[in-house]
Amino acid sequence: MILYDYILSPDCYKVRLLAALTGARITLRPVDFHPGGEHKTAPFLAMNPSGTIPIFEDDGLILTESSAILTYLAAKAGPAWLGDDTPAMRGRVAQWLAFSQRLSASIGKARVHDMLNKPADIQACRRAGTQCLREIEAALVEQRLAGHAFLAGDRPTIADIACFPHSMLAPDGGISVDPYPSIRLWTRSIRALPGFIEMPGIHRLHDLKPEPGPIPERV
Amino acid sequence: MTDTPMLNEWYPVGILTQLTKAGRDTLLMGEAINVACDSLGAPVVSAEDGRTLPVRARYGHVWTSLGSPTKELFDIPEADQPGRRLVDVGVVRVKCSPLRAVENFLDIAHFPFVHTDILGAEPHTEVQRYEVQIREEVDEVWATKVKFYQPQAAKSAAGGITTDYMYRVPAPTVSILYKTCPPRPGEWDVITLFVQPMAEDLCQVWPWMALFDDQTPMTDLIHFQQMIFLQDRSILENQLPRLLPLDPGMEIPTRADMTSVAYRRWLKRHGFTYGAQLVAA
Amino acid sequence: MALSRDVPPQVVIPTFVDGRELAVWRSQSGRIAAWDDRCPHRGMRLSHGFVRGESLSCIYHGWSYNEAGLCQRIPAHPDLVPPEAIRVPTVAAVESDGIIWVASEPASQPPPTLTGLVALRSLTVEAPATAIATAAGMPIDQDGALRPDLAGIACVLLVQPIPGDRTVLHVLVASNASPAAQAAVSRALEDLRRRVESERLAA
Amino acid sequence: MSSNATCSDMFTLRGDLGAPSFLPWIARHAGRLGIIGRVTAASADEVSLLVEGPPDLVDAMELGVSLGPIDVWVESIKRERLLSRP
Repeated sequence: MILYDYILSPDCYKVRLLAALTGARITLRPVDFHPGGEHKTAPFLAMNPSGTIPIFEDDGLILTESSAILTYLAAKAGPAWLGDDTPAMRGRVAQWLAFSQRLSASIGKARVHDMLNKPADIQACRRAGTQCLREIEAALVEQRLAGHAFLAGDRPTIADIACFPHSMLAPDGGISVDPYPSIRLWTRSIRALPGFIEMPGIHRLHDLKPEPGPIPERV
Repeated sequence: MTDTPMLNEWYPVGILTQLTKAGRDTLLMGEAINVACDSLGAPVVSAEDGRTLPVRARYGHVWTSLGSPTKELFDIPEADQPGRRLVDVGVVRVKCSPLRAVENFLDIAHFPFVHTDILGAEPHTEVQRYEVQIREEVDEVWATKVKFYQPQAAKSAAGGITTDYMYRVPAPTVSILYKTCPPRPGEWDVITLFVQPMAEDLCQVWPWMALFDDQTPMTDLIHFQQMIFLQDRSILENQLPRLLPLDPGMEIPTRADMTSVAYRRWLKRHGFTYGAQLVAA
Repeated sequence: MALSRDVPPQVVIPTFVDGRELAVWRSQSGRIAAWDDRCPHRGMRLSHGFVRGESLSCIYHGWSYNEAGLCQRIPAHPDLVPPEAIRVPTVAAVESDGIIWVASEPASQPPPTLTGLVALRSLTVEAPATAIATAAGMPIDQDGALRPDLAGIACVLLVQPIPGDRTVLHVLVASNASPAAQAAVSRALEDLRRRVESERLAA
Repeated sequence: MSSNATCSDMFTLRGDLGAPSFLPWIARHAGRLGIIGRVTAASADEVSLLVEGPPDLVDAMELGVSLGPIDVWVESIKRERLLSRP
């Protein structure tokens, strides 16, 4: 399994994160997205005419949408991440996978505008991003009332992986995450999962590690 | 605020290999400028009022100035050393004072907490005594004999090693890091932070490197440096006050902050105050 | 200024009191503290920090402070015992009936009693408190609360004005309300917010 | 280095030190570090300062003072150890 990867891309990070959480072995092929624009070059357009990353390749299969890659990777390496197979759960997971596209189109766009100077209607992106975060917050409030800590149920699924990165990276695009207490607790639950890996802008929870004692032996 | 000493300095405003004839609009110290190239590919920088600004093409970047530079662009002799790979890392915009971006780059004590398991890791948090001076003959800030424990100094390193650093500030918004070079003992890798002040609380950062490394693919080198810098971005955007205080009366600098204090003294001495706060608050 | 349930052990959140930026956090053993949201070392926001045991540490250089705000450890100088003088300014924080209250000045009276209620959620409205009171059709009472019926349930909306003409509503509902009824209140709050904000946009 | 170590250093500051803000600033900064910082002599271009406390904090005092308030320029600080207690 090969992931054409960019270290700063939340959509690529979703795949790296799920791989880490499921223990799946994937090979990373770094793409010079910025400043090189390598994803728009002929070899990449041949694989993915839409000119986006991530691109995921396994045994002749090419997938280019992060939600599809999450679905494939979970099915292969960790079916529990798809949720249980009740119709309601399947529906909820699919709902959030589709929703995550709105996060990319709002928060994701605001972020590359503010960080990497890509053009965007920044006010419109921020408004839409705030609306998305409010919807996640409201959904999580109702999940908490039902005793569930995660978006689609009582355990983490690819729905959470799909929505988590942009929800944390919103400040990169000038969108505050301070007003959302349920999002704060939800993202903490994800960051506390065994095998969690970070990306730039999403720090690990240092509080999970005890205060270090003195260095055992000094050289 | 007009800051004459800083107006006369050189600033990075673009990557040489990415110039276009149409050019790119950007800001330099609040003034709108356009960075383009002429039909021969030479950089041209123009201001909003039509005047053509002085340019230099060096270290992978276009440099310009809004004023009349009294000094030539600083020298990085290693840039011309054969065998080095020169890496344009790309631009990252940060909502912080340009001076805060430089100060953070000069800091090693944050490595275990912000660049965890890469540039530092608990419990190896101690900052050993190092030396800082303002080199009068070149009028630059230098920090030398800086040592810090690094868990993953190189891909080949099985465990952590203590890495040697030197830091150099040759211009108010430029910092150059010299770092132990694993494949070539005795040489230093050069990693720079070129900062374009857009406003007093907004900047663009153009990292650039000159490395001895024939193994690592170019994209990996770019990604590594982008990863490091982007780990710093949330710190830089959340320091209070937004501008860099030149009076430390609301801060508690300790010996680990020697480079930061030397940098601020040097800014104060030259009146480099664009992006600085003059009183403690 | 926050619901107890939204600040479980080891969590730190940013908030405001009288326009002052605060970091409010709960230690591992459950103690609540409210401080200036700024590390005295180099000015980083402490609300980005992390809680270990009974200390809050700054994310930037790991300086850690005990619940009284006294510096305990400076990782760059591990052998140094920090003097008591290095401290973060604190404000009083108390907890009652599922709500965390802070006071920048010594409070003249204890927080209002809110028995028979359960905390539901906090939400931020892009409008001043007066606009919300108008939309709810009632004045803010002496406890700083609105007491409307939402989705047929008696609610208490504690009003916290924050900078930028915004307001945080901390919402409690009758403790016998079922989870489904509470969810209905949560949706009614979203509706209230939409009404208030669209009226402001229209004006 | 033991955690109880203290030292007494005499700082001799030279520079443009005449601003009235400086001496109160020194007292405040020493207070923020929880150490003793007593001015023993002061003129417009030279200030003598007795600093007592843990060595790391005495170092911190030197750094803070070297930057000082904006209307003061500290050109140099000479440090002389008077006393060192382990």
